[in-house]
Amino acid sequence: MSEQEHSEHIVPPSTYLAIILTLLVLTGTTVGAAFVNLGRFNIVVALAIATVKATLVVLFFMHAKYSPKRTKLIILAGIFWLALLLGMTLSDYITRVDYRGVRFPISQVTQQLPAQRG
Amino acid sequence: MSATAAAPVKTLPEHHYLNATYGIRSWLLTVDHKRIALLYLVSVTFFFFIGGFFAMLIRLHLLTPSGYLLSADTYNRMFTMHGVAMIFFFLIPSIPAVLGNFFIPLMIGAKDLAFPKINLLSWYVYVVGAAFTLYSMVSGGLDTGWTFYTPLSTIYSNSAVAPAVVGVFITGFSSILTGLNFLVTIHTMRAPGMTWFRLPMFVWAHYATSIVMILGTPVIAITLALAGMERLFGLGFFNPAMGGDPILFQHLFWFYSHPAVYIMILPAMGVISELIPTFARKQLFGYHFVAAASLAIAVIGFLVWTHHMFLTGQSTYAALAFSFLTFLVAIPSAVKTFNWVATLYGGSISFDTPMLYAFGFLGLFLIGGLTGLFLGCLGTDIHIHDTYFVVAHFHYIMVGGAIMGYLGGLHFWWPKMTGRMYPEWLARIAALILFVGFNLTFFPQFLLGYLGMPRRYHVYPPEFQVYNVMSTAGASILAIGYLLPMIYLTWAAFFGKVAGDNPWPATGLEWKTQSPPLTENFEVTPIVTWEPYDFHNRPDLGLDAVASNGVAPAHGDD
Amino acid sequence: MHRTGELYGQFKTLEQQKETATLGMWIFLITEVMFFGGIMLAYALNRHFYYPAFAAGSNTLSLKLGGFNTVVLLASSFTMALAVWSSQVGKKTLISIFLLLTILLGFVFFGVKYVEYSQKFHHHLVPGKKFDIFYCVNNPASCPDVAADELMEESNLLDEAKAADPDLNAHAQLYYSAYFGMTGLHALHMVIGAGLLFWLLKGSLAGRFTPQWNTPVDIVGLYWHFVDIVWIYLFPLLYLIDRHK
Amino acid sequence: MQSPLPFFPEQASNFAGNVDALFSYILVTAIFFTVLVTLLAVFAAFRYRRKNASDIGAEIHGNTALEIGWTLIPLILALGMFAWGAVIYVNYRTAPKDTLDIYVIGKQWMWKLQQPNGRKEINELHIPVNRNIKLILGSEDVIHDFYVPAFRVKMDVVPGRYNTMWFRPTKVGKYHFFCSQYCGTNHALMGGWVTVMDPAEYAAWLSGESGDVSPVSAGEKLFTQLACTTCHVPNGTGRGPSLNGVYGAKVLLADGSTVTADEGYIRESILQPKAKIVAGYQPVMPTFQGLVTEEQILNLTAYIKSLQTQPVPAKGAGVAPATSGKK
Repeated sequence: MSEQEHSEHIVPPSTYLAIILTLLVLTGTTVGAAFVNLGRFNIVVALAIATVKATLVVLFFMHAKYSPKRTKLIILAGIFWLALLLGMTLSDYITRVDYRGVRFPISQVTQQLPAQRG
Repeated sequence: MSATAAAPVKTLPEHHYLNATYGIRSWLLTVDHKRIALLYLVSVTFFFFIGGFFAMLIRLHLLTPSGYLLSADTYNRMFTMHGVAMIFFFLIPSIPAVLGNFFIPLMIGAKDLAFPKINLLSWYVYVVGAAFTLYSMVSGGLDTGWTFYTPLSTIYSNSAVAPAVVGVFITGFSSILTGLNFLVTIHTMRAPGMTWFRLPMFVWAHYATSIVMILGTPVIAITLALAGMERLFGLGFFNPAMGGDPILFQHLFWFYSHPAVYIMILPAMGVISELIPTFARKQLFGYHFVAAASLAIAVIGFLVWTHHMFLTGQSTYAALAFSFLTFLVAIPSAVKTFNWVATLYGGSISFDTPMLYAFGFLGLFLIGGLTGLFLGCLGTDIHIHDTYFVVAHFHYIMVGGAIMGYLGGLHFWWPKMTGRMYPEWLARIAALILFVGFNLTFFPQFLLGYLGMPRRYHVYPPEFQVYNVMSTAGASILAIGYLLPMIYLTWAAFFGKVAGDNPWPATGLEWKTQSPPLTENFEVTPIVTWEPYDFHNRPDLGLDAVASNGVAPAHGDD
Repeated sequence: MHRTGELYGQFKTLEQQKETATLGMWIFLITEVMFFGGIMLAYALNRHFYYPAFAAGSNTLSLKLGGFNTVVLLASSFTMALAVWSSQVGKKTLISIFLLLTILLGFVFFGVKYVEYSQKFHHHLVPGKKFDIFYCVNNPASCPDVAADELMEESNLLDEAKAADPDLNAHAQLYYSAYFGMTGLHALHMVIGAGLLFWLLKGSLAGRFTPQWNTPVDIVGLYWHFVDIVWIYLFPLLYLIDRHK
Repeated sequence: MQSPLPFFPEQASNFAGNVDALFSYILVTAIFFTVLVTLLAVFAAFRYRRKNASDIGAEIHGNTALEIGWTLIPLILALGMFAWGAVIYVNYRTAPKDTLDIYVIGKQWMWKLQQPNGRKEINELHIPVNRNIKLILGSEDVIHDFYVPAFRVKMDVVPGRYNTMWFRPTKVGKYHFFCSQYCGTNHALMGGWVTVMDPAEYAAWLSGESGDVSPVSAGEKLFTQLACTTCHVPNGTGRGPSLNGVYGAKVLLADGSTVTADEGYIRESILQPKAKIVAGYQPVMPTFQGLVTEEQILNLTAYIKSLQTQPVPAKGAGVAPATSGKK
C-alpha cells in the first residue's frame, strides 16, 4: 500500500486538451487513410491508429501512466488474454487445409430450416 | 481473541453473526459475507438436489437397453437439465460462493469482503439467473445438452432454449462479481502480517480460481448472448445457412468451459490443502510449489480448450499444439497430489470425517486426473471422445473431486459456521457410503466408454447392459450417501454439540475467533506472526510442542 | 457494515478504500475486454471469410453519422476527464457542469444512433427473413433519405460484390450481425454509463465530492473512458472497410 | 463381446491395434501411479496414525529435489504419450491416396451413404476388407459424428463443411456404427451396421441389384450438360485449364501460390470460381452456386477424379509444372 501516495496525481486540464486534440486529429487521419487503397494494409493502418488512440485514452484520461504497477499489470494481462483468445482460435482456422471453409451451397441448407423458434 | 476457551461445558457465544439481527429482511438485505454464504448454501443445495433428481431418473431409465421409463425427448431433457443445474448452478458456485465467501475474509483477517454490496448483488444475480433456468425447466424443458452446441440449440431444438440461455448468461455475472470481489479482497484487505506466503492454500486456490472466473466467464457470456440473439433475432455467426461457422461456437464455448473445470476443482484442491495439514498436524509439504501449481493450472488451463474439439475437423497443427498443452496442465495437478501425500509422511494423522473426505478426494481425483490423459492424448481420444469414458472421467473430477472437496470442507468448517458439531460416526459412515456408491456408479462407465457406448443415448445395444445395471445400482447407493449429510448437517446446525472456537485444532486465522463468528469477524484486527500450518510454534493450540512419532525434523529449502 | 463519514466499515483508511475501488474497476474492465473479445473474434473470422460482403455492408453505413458520433464520444471522454479533474481540485460547481456536458454528449450519441438504426430498419438491413441488401437499390422510392448519386454508387458496389460472392445477401447478414451485435452491446454500455453519470450528478449537486473523497467520479470516469475505447475500435472496424472505391 | 464383462471391443481396423496399445501404455502408467500413491497414502495413514490426542507431526517443510523429480518424471512420461498419440492422429487425419471413397450424409436422424458406383444405402455400410476406405462426411442439419468402435475411429459431421476420415478394415464381420455427437431427439437411434466383406463378395454385392448410375458417369453427363466441356478442353486448348490429372496434384495459382486439388478445392472452384484462379487463365468462369445440387457436385467431383488417370497435356493443364508427376 505504499504506492498509495502518488495515486492522487492530478493531471492538468492542458494535458487533457492536448490529448483530445490529438485524438481528433487521429480520427481524421484514420478516415483519410481509409480512402487510400493500401490493399491489405488498410486494416493494419486502421488498427494501428485505433491502438494509438486507445493507448492515449488509457494512459492519460484513465491515469494509467500515474497508476501503480499493479494496474499496469492488470491492463497487460487483459490484453494478453484477449490475444490468447483471438490468436489461438485463429491458429486453428489459418492452419486448416481448407481454411477458407468450403461450404455447402446455401440453397441446400435453407430448404431444411424449420421456422425460428423462441 | 478468545481462543483459549477451555470451559468444561461449552456454550455458544452470546453475540454472533447468526443472532445479530432477526427476520427475513435481515437475511435478504444482509451485506455480511457469512450470511450471504449461507444464502448461497441454501440455493446451491436446492439445485444440487434438482440435478440429483434428474440424475436418478437418467440412471433408472438406463437399466434396460430399450429404456425403462422415459421417452427419447424426456430423456434428453433430463440429462441436459442435470448438466445445466449441476454445472452452472451447483458446481461453479459451490465452494467459492459458499466456503470461499464465508472463509476468505476470516482467513486473511478482514472484516468483510472488499465489496459487501456487490457480494449481495452477486447472489441476487444468481437467483435471477436461476429463476430463468427454472422457468425453462418447467416450460418445456431444455434438450440441447449443457453444451448448447449450435446449430442444434439455435435453430433445430424446439425446447425452451432461450430462457435457459438467458439464465446461464445472467448467472455468469454472478460468478464474475464473486471472482472480482475475491481478487480485490485478497489484494487489499489482508490483516497486518498476513503476507502472500502466509496465506492459507485455500486462499491461494481461490485467487487462482478468481483469475479464471474473471477472464473466462465474460467469454461464455458473450457466446451465449450471440447464440441467444441468433435464436431470437436471427443473427448468423453460428448458422451455416448464412455462412456462419458452428465450430466457432465451440471455440468460444470451450474457451470458458474448459477453464470452468478448474473453477470447480481448484477450490476443492484448496480445501484438501487445508484438510491434510490440519488432520496430519503437519506443515503442508512444499507450500510454494502447491501455490505455484494453483496459478499454473489457472493459466495453462486457458490454453487447452480445443482438446474438446479434436474431431470437429480442426487443423491438425492446432490439435497437436493443444494436445501438447493439455499434457502440460496435467503436471501441476500431479505435483499437488505428490505434495499432499508427502504431507502425510511423518504426520500425526487422525481419521475425522473431513480427513476421510480428503482421502476419498485423493483416490478419486487421482483416477479422474489420470483418465484425463487418455482424453488429452490425440490417438486415444479418437476412440473415446464423446463416449461414456468422458462421462466417467469428468464425473470423477467434478463429483469425485469437487463434491468430495466441498463436503469435506463443509464438515471441517461446519463447527465454525454454526458453532455446533455434526455427529461424527454417522458422518464417517456417510463418507464411506459415498465413496463406495460413487465408484460403483462411475467406474463401470469407463469400461462402457472404451467398449464404444456413446454418451447421451436414451437406448443402447444390449451388449452394454451389464455395466449400465452396475452403474444404476451404484447411483442408488450414492443417492443415500448424499441425503445423509444433508439431513444430519441440518440437524447438527440446530441441535449438535457445541463445538468451541477451535475443535480440531487447526492453525488458520478463522479458528482464532469465536464459533460462530461475530458479524465483524474479529473483535480486534488480528496481527499475524506465524507461518501457515505451523503446529510447532503455536502454544495457543494446546498441543504438545514436539513431534512424538520418531521422524527427525528436516528443514527443507522449499 | 457501518459507515463512518465516507469510510465504509470493512476498510481501515480512505486510501485503502480508494485503492480497493480502483482495483475493482480495473479488473471489471478486463472482464469487459474479454466480453467484447468474443464478438471481435466472430467479426474477425467472418470478415476474413466474406470480405466482399463485409466491404459492401460497410459501404452502406453512413460515414458522416459514424464520424460525427466518434467526435461526440471523444469529446464526452474529454469532459469526463475534466469532471474528474474538477473533483480532484475541489471545484464543486465545475464537477456538475462537466458531468452535465458528458451526459448531454452521451445523449447526442444516442440520438444519432437512433437515426442510424431506424434507417437500417427501413432499408431492410436487419438480419432476418426480410433482410435485403439490394432493397434501396431496387426500391429507391422507399429510401428517400439516400441521394440518387449515392444510390448509383451503391448499386455499382453491390453488383461488384455480388459478382465476387454470389451469396452476398447471406454473408452481408453476417456483417450486419456484427454491426448490430457490436454497436448494440456498446450502446447498452453507454446506457449503463449514462445511468451512472446521473447518479454522480445527483451526488455532485449535493456537494458530496471533495478532493479527499471523489472515488465514485474517478471510477465511473474509468468506465466511461473504456466505453470510448471500444468505440475507437468499432469505428474503423465497422465503418471504414474498403472505403477507397 | 462373448465375455460377460468385456474390456476391449473387437479390433477390426488398422488403427485398432495401435490405439489399444497406446491405451494400454497409458493405462499401465496410470495404474502404476494410482497404486503408488494409494500405497504411500495407506502406509502413511497406518504408520503415522495419531496415538495421543495432542500429538503433532514432524517439522518438514518440503524438499526441492523431490519437487523437481516429481515434476520432471511425469512430464517425460506425458510427453511420450503425447508423441505416440500425435503419430496416430496425424496418420488418421492424413488419408492415403488409394482410397475407396464413400460419401456419407448425416441428417436428423439417419445416415445416407453412397458407394463410388452410386449405390446408396441407409444406415448400412458395405466395404471390402483390407482396402483403404475414406469417408467424406457432410451434414444436412446439425452436427453429427460417425463412430465405429471396432475400428477405433470417429469424426464429427459438421453442417457447412466437409470432414473426412479413413481406415482400413482388417477383419470380415458386422460392426456397429453410432452417431456420437448429440444431435437431438433420436440421437441414440442414429446408428447402423458396417459390414466388412471379402473383396469378391463386395464386388458381387456392389454389382447386384443396384439401379443407381455411378457418380462418375452421372458426373460426365453433367459435365457436358453444364457446358463445362466448352472451356475445360482435355488437350488444354480451351479458355479453362484441362482437368486431366489435376485431381490430387498441385495447382499453380495466379498469385504464385499452389494448392492441392482435393475435393474441397474442386467444390470451391465450382461454387466460387473466382476464389482461386489458375495461373495463366482469366477469371471468366461463372459460379454454379444454386445451379447444382449437393449430389451433383459430388458427381462432378467423382468425374473429375476419374480424369486423374488421363494423359496430362503439356500445355494448358492446371497442374503445376514442378510437381506435375503426381504422387
